[in-house]
Amino acid sequence: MTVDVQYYVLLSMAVFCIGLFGVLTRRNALLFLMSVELMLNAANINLIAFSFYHGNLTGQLFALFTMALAAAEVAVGLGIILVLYRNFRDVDVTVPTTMRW
Amino acid sequence: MMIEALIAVALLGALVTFVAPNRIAGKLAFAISLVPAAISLWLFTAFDGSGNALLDGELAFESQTAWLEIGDYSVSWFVGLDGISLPLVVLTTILCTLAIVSSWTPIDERESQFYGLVLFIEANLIGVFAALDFFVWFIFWEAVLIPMYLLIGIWGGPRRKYAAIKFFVYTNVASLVMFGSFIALVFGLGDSVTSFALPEIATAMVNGGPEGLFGLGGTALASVVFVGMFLGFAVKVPVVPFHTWLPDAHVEAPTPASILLAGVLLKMGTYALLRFNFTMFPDQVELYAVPIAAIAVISVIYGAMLALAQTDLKRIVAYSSVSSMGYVILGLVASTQFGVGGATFQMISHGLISGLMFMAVGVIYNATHTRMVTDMSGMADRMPIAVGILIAGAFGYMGLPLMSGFAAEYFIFFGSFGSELLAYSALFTSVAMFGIVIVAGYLLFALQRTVFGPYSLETDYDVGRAPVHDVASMVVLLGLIIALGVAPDLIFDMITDAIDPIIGGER
Amino acid sequence: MAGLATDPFGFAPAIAVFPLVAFVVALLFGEHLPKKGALPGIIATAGSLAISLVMFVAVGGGKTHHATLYEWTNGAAQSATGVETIAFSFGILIDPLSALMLVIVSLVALLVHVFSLGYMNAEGETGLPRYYAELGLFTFSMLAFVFADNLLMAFMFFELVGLCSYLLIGFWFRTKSAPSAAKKAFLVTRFGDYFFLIGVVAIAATFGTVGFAGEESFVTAAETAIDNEATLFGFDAQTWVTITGLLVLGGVLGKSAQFPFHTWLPDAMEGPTTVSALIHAATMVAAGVYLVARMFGYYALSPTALAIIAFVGGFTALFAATMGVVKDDVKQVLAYSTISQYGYMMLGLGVGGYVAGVFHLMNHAFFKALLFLGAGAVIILMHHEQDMWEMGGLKDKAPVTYYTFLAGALALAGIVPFSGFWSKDEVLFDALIVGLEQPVILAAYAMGLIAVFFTGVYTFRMVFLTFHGEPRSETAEDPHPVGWAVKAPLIVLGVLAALTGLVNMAPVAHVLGVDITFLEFWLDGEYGAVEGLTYHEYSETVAFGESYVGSETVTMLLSAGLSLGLALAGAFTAHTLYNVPEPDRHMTKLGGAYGLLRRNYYQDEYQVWLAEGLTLPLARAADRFDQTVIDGVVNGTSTISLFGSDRLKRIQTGIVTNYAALLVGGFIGLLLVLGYIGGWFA
Amino acid sequence: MAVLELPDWTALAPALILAGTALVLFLLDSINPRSTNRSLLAGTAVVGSLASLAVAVWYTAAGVGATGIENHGVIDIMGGQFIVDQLALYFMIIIAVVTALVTVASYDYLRDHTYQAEYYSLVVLAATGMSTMAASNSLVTIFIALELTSLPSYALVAILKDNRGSVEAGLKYFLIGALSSAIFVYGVSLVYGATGSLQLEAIADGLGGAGEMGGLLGLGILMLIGGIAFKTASVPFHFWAPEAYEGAPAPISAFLSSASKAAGFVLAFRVFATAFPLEATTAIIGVDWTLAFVILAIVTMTVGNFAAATQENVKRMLAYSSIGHAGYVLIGLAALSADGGELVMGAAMMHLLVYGFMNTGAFLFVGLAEYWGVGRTFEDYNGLSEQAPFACAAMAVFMFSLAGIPLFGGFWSKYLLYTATIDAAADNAILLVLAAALVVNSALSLYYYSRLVKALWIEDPVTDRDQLAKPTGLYAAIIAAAVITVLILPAFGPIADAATEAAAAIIV
Repeated sequence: MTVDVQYYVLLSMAVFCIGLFGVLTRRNALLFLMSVELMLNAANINLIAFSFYHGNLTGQLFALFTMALAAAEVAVGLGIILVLYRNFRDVDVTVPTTMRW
Repeated sequence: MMIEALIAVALLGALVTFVAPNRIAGKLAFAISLVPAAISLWLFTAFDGSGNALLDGELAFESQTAWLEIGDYSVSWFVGLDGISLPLVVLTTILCTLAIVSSWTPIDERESQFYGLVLFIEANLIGVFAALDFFVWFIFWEAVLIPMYLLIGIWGGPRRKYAAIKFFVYTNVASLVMFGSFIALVFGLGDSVTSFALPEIATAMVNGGPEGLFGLGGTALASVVFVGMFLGFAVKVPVVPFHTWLPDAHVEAPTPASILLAGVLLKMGTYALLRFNFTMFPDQVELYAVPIAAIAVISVIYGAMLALAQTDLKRIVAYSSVSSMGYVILGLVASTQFGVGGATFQMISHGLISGLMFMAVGVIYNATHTRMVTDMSGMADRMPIAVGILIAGAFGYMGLPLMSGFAAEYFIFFGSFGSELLAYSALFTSVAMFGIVIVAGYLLFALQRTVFGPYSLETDYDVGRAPVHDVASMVVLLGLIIALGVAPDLIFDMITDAIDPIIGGER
Repeated sequence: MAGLATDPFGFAPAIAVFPLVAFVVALLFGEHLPKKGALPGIIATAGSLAISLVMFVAVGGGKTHHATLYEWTNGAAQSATGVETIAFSFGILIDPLSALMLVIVSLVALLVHVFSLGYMNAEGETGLPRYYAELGLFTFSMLAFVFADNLLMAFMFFELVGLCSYLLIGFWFRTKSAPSAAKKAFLVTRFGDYFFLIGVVAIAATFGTVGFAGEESFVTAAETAIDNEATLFGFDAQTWVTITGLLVLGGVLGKSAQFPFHTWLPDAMEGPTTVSALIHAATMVAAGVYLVARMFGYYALSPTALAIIAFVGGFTALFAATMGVVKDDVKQVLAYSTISQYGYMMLGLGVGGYVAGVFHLMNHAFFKALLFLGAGAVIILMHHEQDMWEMGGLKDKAPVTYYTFLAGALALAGIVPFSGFWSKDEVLFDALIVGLEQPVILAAYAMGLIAVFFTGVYTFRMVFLTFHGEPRSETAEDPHPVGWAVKAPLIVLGVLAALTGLVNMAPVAHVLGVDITFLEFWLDGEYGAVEGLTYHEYSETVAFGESYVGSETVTMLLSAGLSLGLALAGAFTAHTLYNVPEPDRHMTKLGGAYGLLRRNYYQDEYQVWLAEGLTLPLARAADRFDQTVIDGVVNGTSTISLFGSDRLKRIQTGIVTNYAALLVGGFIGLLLVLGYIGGWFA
Repeated sequence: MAVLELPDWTALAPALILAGTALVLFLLDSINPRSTNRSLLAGTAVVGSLASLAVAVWYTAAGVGATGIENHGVIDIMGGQFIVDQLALYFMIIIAVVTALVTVASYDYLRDHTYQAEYYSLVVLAATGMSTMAASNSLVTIFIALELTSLPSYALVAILKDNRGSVEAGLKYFLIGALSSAIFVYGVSLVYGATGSLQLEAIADGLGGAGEMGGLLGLGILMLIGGIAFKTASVPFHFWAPEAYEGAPAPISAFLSSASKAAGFVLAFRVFATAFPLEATTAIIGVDWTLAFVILAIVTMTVGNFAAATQENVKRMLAYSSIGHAGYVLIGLAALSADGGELVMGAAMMHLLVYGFMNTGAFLFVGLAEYWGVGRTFEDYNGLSEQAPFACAAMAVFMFSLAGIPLFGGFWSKYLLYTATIDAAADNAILLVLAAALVVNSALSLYYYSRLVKALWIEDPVTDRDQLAKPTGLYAAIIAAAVITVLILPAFGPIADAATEAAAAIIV
């Protein structure tokens, strides 16, 4: 038995919004990163679902790329968070405000 | 190719001077500037054009080469001279040379940069008057602002920064408005034009005009564009109420910059008005004649009144320029041979006379380090010759017969008094003519306070005779002023020949 | 040059060119020349005089000259009378009138140059080259103005003489008063010239020509226009001619110092007395009147204009004469008398008395020049003291000065047989006969008549205070001697002042019935004239009716007797009041009037107020408005945009989560807009 | 030699060369991480970028990607995942040029920096990503190229590890970047859902079948716009830009603000011109997507210019001005109309090219100032012209050119954008607002650009400095940029043609 595609879409949207909510509310850099991961995964859900829906593998393939690049992104992100901590003694993203206006 | 030569010499000269050592820069620039002056005088004698450059007249020294394609329109390097632009080119080259000479005394820092910029401005000014393609013209038109901005800003007086940036932004904004309107016009003309060559556009305008754009009908568009361009140029001229940048710029600018500013830059505005608004929009001129004449008259009287209230010699001359430019507008809107011709003549004449005035004021300033009427008196006692020339210049400004100023003003008055196009022409003219009384008022007042009476000076400098080179350059100008006053036909024939097609059409 | 034999007029331009050359020479080399440039001036003016006399003779011989020298410019005219093209040129018109005037001007100029040797050089003035250069320039301009053949040329040189007057009044520029007087003189006359220029432009734009004489003259054009009942600039031709005529008259009133533009002339006495003699008595001030005579044909077309001219003339004559009565400075007295005398000429011309006007112009030129030079001599005697109350008793110490001055005084007062009497009497006679028809003119005549009395008073008051009685100061005790350069011109002018009246003794002619009114014949083209510029043609045009008390002769003798009587009465009054050992000012007798007259009827006050009390504050207000409102708007625009910028950049708070929020917010906003339009939420 | 014989994949040579250079630099890095042989490292990078430039120019000249008999036609690679046409080559040129200028300048800028090699390799790697982006023809490759550009960029911005500004900038850039890429990917997924494919032409074909998913597709497209807006620093995805440009090392700011922006725009042009043809898309999503760009353009140029007007920090002013220019370039999409529009898109491309010189030059001058250590604010720049007239003259040229004053390259492209807008406005009156905004903003920009010129040339120095050094690399880069900025004015014809053709290549 199959599930209609729009349920997947609704699910992914929910996940996306959760991630977005996290991005907007979390001050901790790591949580920020995780939320972004959520949003990316929401996209992945879509891709897989639509891949089935359209009956071609492009979506799944793209999903793989997304994961890979997400990992790379996290790697760079962690590096930056590291130097952030080194310079500001904190991983709160709202702390560094030396540049504004 | 002669025009290219003119511009090239000035440009290269600018580069050379820019890198030359400071101490020789002045003399070097002078030597270089003699070349364009000589060439332009030769052009003057060799002039073989006839008719108006925009309305298929015979161009002199024409040259055209394709440049680039913008969509359906082609832009080309297109220059040439007619009876209107040639005298202005000559005026430019002569005034630039004299301006360089008159800066030998006052300019004592970063000379090479200064003289480089003066030559650079000369190149662009020549370009403005010689260009016959809109983009070529516009590029030179805008490029003039940069050196002038720096001249005022670097070598100017105490409030130079404010004055410079005000001048720069104000005039640039005006250019933007004008540019916008003109582009709209060109698109409005639709398929009837295929290039930005001004003659082509002018011809298209005169027979037919635009088809319309943005849902505006042809006439409506033309009217809107006319207003837009008039406003754009009005700032440059300047006419009241867009004049407030002028006194600031003049007062702060160093003498040579003032000479060029009043002598040539203001003429850019009136020249553009003549070339664009009054050549391309015969119907709109007719439509807006009365308001424009009103603006002109207001400029004349109001400008003169402002001059009357000043105590700074440069401010006086600056405001009187506003007044004189008002005459030009009046002559243009009259759309008669003597009116438009007189207006053009006034451009030249005022260029010479205001140049002379600023030179004389500059000489006095160099000696006294003040321009305040209240700070000095009896200067005639110390620098008789310079003062004598100053007085001569002042009377030239007042329109003394046998000097160019009178010829110009008389032509304008005569041309506008009986204008059939302008309603109430006699009334407008009579009111505007009252300017000749006010001008006498403030100039004589200034003379009485500064050059006559017992000698006294607030600033502690010992005033001696004016330097020979300054006197010499002033004498040259005075000579030209008198020559044109005695024999206006030296240029007036050529001018009227060029403006006849403009007024010839349906009036 | 065989030119002189065949056509003397070939040399006409030289009349003006000589002084121009003198101007250049004096300006450039004056410092190095003996007499500091006086000699070029004298030679040049002598030359001009010579050629002028040749012209005079030639005209007497029936020839006239009208030629265009040089075309200034030409072009399309928008004339209301349908003339297609117009040419502005410099031309020479030598007819009886201009020939006469040329002689007068060049003669007086020569004499003044000579006199200057004594008055300026001998007194060790500095800046003499400037002085003589300006004198030369003036003579050039004046002579060119005189033989101008068109209105524009006339205007040009009219302005130039104004410039010279400005420069010469301000000759002693190191003082405070002289420059101010010069400024005033130029401004007031400029104000008149403003109307003049409008007139010139209007006439040119109306008739498409500015010529004085011939078929292409604007006079002829005006006549035709009136005959065709054309409509010009929305008026019928008659009115328009009047309007333009009055506009030109503005310049005339300014130059000839007629009410209300008379205020500059007394101040102009700040200049050297020689200048006052040449410019502010004999020639430049005459330019206005001369212009009216020159284009008399035009005014003749408009009775209204004529009546106004006559009335202004008559009024000014009286008005100025009364002020002359109370002045202490000898030059001031002469200045007001000059104003008053030109009033007479205006009166004469206004009533159509073309001959009378010109006659008085000529006589006045001589006797007023004489009086001024005489005053100059007195000033030398008195070591540059000008207050008559410091003088007295100079009669015996300087006989030449005294008797010549006396001749001038008699002429001025109009005592028979001196020149002034004949011309003034003729003016009054013409005014009277027209006045009997026209009440306005009659009023003008009355004023002119009363003025005769005051003329007598101030003239002889001057004579008595200066020369008679006891010396009232030690300088008057032993005056500074004067040289031949001073005396010679005085004598020449003295003779002329005594005799020139004899050229037109109308009453005598009438009584004896002999043709001795030579000037009238001269101006009437008996000897030679340009078509249309003759007395009788003018008289035909003038629309005034005339009538007489009894017969013409009776009227003539009556008016002559009347004026002579009044003059004598005035002289006698002066005699009783001032020809006493210890004269006093008699302020009390005059009472309030005294103050009023001393203050010149507050004319200067209100004019100064117009300039400084009204115009200047207005200008200041305009300036304030300009600085605050207009410039305020300009600066305000930039201020506002910068303020906006300062606010706008605050959205960049620096806190990254805010960025995320704003980013998402913006995105959602965009989504809503597009989604709404695209109907995605349906 | 003729391009004909070469296999298709070589068409990607400009990108591949950059990739190779990056690898070489990695190699050098691994051999000696502490190497401070600046000439070697910088040299390699410069040579690589110049080689890439040379090849790209040669291809363009040889007619690779150009249609027509004598040319080689558009070249598809990997079944249309990549495509090399004039558009791709045009932007490869821009990117290579900027990379070259930046690497040359970095030679001096990084003189006492510890990890030279990693810096250069990262720069070249990012350049590779951009170059690839120019040729990417499928959302997959586009996304990869995007990340390939972004990740090194994050690192580069934060590369001054002990500089709080640099780190803060890196953080903000990264966070916003991550968020944007997430949105972008989600958009991709939606588009995929609606059309069933990721290859651009295929998407265009698939549009027909997306009937009932119009809303989803619209949202997807909007999200793609978001991703692009981030790369091009357009409002509201611009918030990272001011800080990133201000905090990053000046050459990196130059690199990001010029090359990265250009890459973002080529993306936008290709995706929207190829995958979402106007009528077809409008038919599905019920709204003309150019409207989105109209709004973005107006808001972006306004925010950028107004915020720039009152900046005190020169670098930050340039950052905002760069946002403003993004707004100008967006006109290239905003004024696109169903019937053609290569003129307006071409104008946008010309502007990007000129911008590549004048803006890079401007930031490099700031780099020079940082190298001198004179300070960052306008006041600190006062009177620099007395010590370094030529550099300051160059800076004046950049400023006036950015302001669009004639006599410099910036004039043509800007006024072409304007004329194109007016031209298009004839059919679509809302564009008049856009044109008006352009004029108003240009007027305002005059103020702050001339303000910097004022500081350099007119103001007197507040502190008296001693003689300033003349670092060869920086000077060379700046002067070169200035000279070209001037020369572009007379030589604008070919550029205009190239850009217009490139635009015509993708506008169907």
